[in-house]
Amino acid sequence: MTERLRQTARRLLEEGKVKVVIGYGASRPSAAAPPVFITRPDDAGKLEWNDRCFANLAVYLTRKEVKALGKAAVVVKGCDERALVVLEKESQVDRSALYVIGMACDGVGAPKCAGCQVHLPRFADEVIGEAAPPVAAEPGPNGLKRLMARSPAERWAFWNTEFARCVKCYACRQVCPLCYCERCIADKNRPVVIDTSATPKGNFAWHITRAFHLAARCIGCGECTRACPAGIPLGLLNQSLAQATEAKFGYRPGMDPQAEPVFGAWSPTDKEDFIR
Amino acid sequence: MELGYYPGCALHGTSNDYEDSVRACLEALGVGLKEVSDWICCGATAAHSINHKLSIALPARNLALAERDGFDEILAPCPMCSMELLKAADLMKSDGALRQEMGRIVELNCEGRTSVLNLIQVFQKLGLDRIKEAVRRPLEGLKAACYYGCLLTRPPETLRFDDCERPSSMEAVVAALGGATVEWNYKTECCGAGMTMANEDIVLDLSHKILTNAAAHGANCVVVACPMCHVNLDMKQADIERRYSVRHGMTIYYLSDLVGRALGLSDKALGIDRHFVYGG
Amino acid sequence: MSEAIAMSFEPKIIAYVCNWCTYLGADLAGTNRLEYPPNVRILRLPCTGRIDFNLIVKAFEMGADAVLVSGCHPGDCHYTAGNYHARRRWMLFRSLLETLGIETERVQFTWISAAEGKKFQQVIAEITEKTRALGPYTAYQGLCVGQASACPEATK
Amino acid sequence: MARIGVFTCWCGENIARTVDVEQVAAALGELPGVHCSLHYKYMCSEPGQALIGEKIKNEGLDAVVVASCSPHMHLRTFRKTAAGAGVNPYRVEMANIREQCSWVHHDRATATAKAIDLIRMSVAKVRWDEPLEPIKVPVTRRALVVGGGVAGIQAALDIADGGYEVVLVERDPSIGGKMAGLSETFPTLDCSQCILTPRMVEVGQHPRIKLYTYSEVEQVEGYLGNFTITIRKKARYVDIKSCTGCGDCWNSCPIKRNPSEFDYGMGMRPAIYMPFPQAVPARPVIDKETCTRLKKGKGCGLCEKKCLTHSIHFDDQDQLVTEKVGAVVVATGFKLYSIGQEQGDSKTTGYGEYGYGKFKDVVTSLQFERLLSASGPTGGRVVRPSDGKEPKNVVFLSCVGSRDDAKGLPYCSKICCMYTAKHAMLYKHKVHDGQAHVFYMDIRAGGKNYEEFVRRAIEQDGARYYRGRVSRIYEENGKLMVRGADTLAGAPVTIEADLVVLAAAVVPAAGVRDLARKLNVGYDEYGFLLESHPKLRPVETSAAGVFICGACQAPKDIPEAVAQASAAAGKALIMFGHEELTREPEVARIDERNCAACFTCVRTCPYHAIDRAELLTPRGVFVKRTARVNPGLCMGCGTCVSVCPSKSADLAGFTEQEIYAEVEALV
Repeated sequence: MTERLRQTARRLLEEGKVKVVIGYGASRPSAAAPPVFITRPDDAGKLEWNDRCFANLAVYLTRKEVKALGKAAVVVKGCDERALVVLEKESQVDRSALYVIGMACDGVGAPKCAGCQVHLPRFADEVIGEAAPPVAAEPGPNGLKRLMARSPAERWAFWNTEFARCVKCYACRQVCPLCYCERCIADKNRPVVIDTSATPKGNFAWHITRAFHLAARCIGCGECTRACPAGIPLGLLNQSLAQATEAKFGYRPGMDPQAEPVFGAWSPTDKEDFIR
Repeated sequence: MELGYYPGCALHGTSNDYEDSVRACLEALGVGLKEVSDWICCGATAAHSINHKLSIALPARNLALAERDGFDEILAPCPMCSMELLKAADLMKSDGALRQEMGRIVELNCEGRTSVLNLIQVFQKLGLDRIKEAVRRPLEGLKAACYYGCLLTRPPETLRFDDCERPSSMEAVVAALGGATVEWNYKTECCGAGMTMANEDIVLDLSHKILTNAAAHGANCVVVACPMCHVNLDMKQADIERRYSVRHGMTIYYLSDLVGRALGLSDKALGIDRHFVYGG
Repeated sequence: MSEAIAMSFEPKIIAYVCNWCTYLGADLAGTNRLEYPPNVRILRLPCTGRIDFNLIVKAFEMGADAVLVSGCHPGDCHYTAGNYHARRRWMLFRSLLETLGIETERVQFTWISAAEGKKFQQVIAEITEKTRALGPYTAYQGLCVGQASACPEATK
Repeated sequence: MARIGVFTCWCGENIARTVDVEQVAAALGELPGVHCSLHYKYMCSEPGQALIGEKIKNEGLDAVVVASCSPHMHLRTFRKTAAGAGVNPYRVEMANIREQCSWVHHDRATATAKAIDLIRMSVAKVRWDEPLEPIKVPVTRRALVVGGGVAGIQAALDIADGGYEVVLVERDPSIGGKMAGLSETFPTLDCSQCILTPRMVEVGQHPRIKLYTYSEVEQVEGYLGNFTITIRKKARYVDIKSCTGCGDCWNSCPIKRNPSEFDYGMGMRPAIYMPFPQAVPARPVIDKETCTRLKKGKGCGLCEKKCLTHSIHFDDQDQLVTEKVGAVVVATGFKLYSIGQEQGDSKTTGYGEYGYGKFKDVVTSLQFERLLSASGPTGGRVVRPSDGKEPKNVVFLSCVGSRDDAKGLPYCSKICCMYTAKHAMLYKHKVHDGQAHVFYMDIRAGGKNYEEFVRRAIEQDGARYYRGRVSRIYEENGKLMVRGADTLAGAPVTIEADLVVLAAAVVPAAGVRDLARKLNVGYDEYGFLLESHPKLRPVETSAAGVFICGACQAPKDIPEAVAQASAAAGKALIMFGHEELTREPEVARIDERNCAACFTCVRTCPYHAIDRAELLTPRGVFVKRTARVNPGLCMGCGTCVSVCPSKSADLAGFTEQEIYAEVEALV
């Protein structure tokens, strides 16, 4: 599959269809594959495809520096592609000005592939590799179920210890394809909505805001959990919101390009039992 | 086929001719009737005009008895009985608290699962084409005015049977028997009902109008499916003729009479000979 | 929460209310002289649509023991759909609070119309007693000991 | 640093009785930025306001907090006072220490402490309040009137006579509405054509009224003072400029037997027809459903051959035209409740038992009007539609569909009692030996000379009134047997009628819900348009610049419809009296440099006030995409602010900074 990926990249660049191909580069056996930005046809050889290609390359499509390079082609796995669907719905990516190279993915290992729902990209311009046999989406250690089984006080204590390790490096924000604001609310100072210091108060405020800004948007690609240097299971917050979104609105982000996003729309028939 | 049967006071009393007619014609159609064991009065107007709870408890007990006997369908030929039973059945299904209370009063548990059919519905259940095949003596020359009276189709939300303003289910049965029916205007007008004893003048006036309108539209007989209508139109016909010095001579048949005759049964078996107006 | 402390503890409650319905409902409670506990501080906003989830978090940061969010009944919104948008937001925000173990009994959402002065009085009385029973929200306030304020120039 | 003045009011003793105003004023005086803090018995009184003005000037204040009653009471007053003394009105806040403090808490200490807290919140907010200037919105001094009935005509004439251009859009081929079809009108019995036709002609000839007949409003964009209306001119197939209305075409048309809409089916009309003799414009229209040439595309064309001025064009198409207007007056009128079984979208079950549609001699009140009308299909002779004979007994049924919660509509249609009495009277004038019978529940004759009119119908013209309802109508040897009750006599009654007239309920005209959605105007469950306040603003709506009048708002008679029409015209003329319109400046705005262009706000805004736009350099070079608020449309709800992740959106008057300052003040 790597060879075909390289040929496609060289062809696209030679024909001038795209100005840059965003893919994965070589990496040490245990390290994650780094992103590479190929602009010359004969550099296509640098592209790699293996089970260390964790990153969700969609995140680079909204960066000014990448946009400056011109029309791009991007290598996506099934899960990454769901981010493209959300980005298109939020007018961040013009699908017609993007060449999507879909890779038939047979999993890059837990925890990312634990609840994997999309093995084969569905809206790619070109798919490399056959439909891999559906990876048995073994439920994996369902942290969320265990967390929610505990009492609220225990959960509070759990997040207190977890957030205590947060140093406000904002890696979780930088790696998320759906966090594309020019100036994040965390950087505002009139007023300071989120206390900037890495104190318990500031950390809680930040992680509540980050999770809720991804409510009904997060596609569960797991990059935030993977990128957090302090190893905080941030994905649990997004997972619980994803479950709530599906339970209450029957909506799964990034699955259906036509479906109307949850926020921004309203319906008189939304069911709830806590407002008196 | 076996059907639960709730005769009601009329069919065991003043209108036993109706019972004979119903039993005979259904037997001929292969339908056995098995009375609900230990059935009691359905309450009728006497109950619901004085005590709401009583007017539910009485039919509720009958429904409970029917459930106990294992009938999921019972025939109640008298429209007043079927209306009371249907009303009680609806309440038992919809109002849990009321169901418990009735259970305590009648000392029997009643879920209101039994469905109650009137005579026409039984014929519809058997299928008019099946009845048509069974006809041996088609009713040529019969021009019937089908009279539904007030309760057969009302109240519409409880009965849910035919169109309460312009019903046509009896006409269909008569047509299946080869008889003709007339289009007339007093199908659902009141005949005076329970006033037979209390205030005869009203009955005479209203029934007279009915008979006159039927005759005016060319009917040579009136068909009913209610013991009380039959009493007012048939038994009181002589008094009407005396009061208004007019000659009606209108034969009043029960719908089961016509079905029985068409199947070849004798007037005696159907109890027609016991009608007041009987031309033979 | 020993009985003595519970009795002397005066909960501090912040109420974010919409200007067209609940604020007028509160005024109506006033004109009808319907007395209710003084623990609530009402903050007027044009519509429940404008009530941001950060405001609820900020209220706890500022030491509130409970937060009330109230506005027009669905269908009555002066701006046609503000409360519908808000309802969707709260449906998801509440599940996030649960996941985090934040005491959701301290966040109450209601619809109060301009004609429901009585209901406003009942809601305030209820939330005050319930919060008094819950006691001060030391858990969240513990996070915020000695932190800088959001508006540097607003020196106390 | 802000120079804030805090003015605490006693409100007589409403506040002072439970709140220690001296202590409050003293406490507030120590707050940083508060330069003067005093209390006074009646802040809203003349001397109270003068005191504020004087303190502003002497102390050089630039922000004011008045601690008194609810802002709904006097915020506007104190903002005007402050503005008069040079302080920007939007740097004035009120602390509600009466309705939400002194009136509801009786313990003096806690009430005083709470009052101080509330005022500290307002001070914290006012410190960050931005000075705002009212938004100036240009006004297109033209009005659109939708609906050409008597209300639409009156509104159009008033506005045009006021000196401004009017675009009048009427769906039917001619203006005149329901009134044009009436015979004579109560209570004066003057003939409706005689009093309406001159006004119709006036509209047709008015230099400042642009008349679009056989046209409908297709789309509405824009906002108060700046609406862009797209009008669909339905294909008329006749060029009304060159046509002279000579009638050769409709006299020669072979397709004669089409039920005339204007006569509600009582008379017939050809495929090319003029609705009624006094139509304005007095020009025909071709009905494409019945004209063989238009249906088949070839053949016939007799009218085209006959037309000397070659005004007939079979290839005519619908046209879309746009008009720029500043105000909209909706006068779409009413139609009758459909008595048969089908009820369209309403959940009522109709009145099958009256046999309407089954018996030819059971007609609606508007159909009876056509029988009475001199220009009607029968030339004013009252005849039975079945056999054309003169009816000797006519039965009128009131409240068919009205005041009936079970099968019809719960409301009273207001005009039926009056026109039923008129029908009985006019019937007697035309058929001297005839007898009118009226079944009624209550007579509602509350207008000027109305009661006297009904008494006349009963006493002089011998109409027999039965207080009761009719249960059933059936046909018996050519007669209509009307079975009803006479509750006053306590007996049932049956009348052998030759003709039955049903006074059907009044419901809004068809399609009014779609029009209301286009104009962002509310409507109730029956489709009547929602006025913004039933008593104080009966002709205004929640959509600024859109006014309503006539039966589209609720059932009403001609005098009220005309009065409301003039009121609506008045409101439009008020708007046109200004060069520019000012709007409350508390609207949203977006920091276009910071906006990530996710456009969630665009989807959220209930007023479609936020558009997708592009940020350009002064020389027009594209920088980035952004969302942009149209201050004219934004109503200031602020929902966009809370759905904006990066908080690029903010709401003037309730900015993030101001609100967080208030929350902070509560520590």
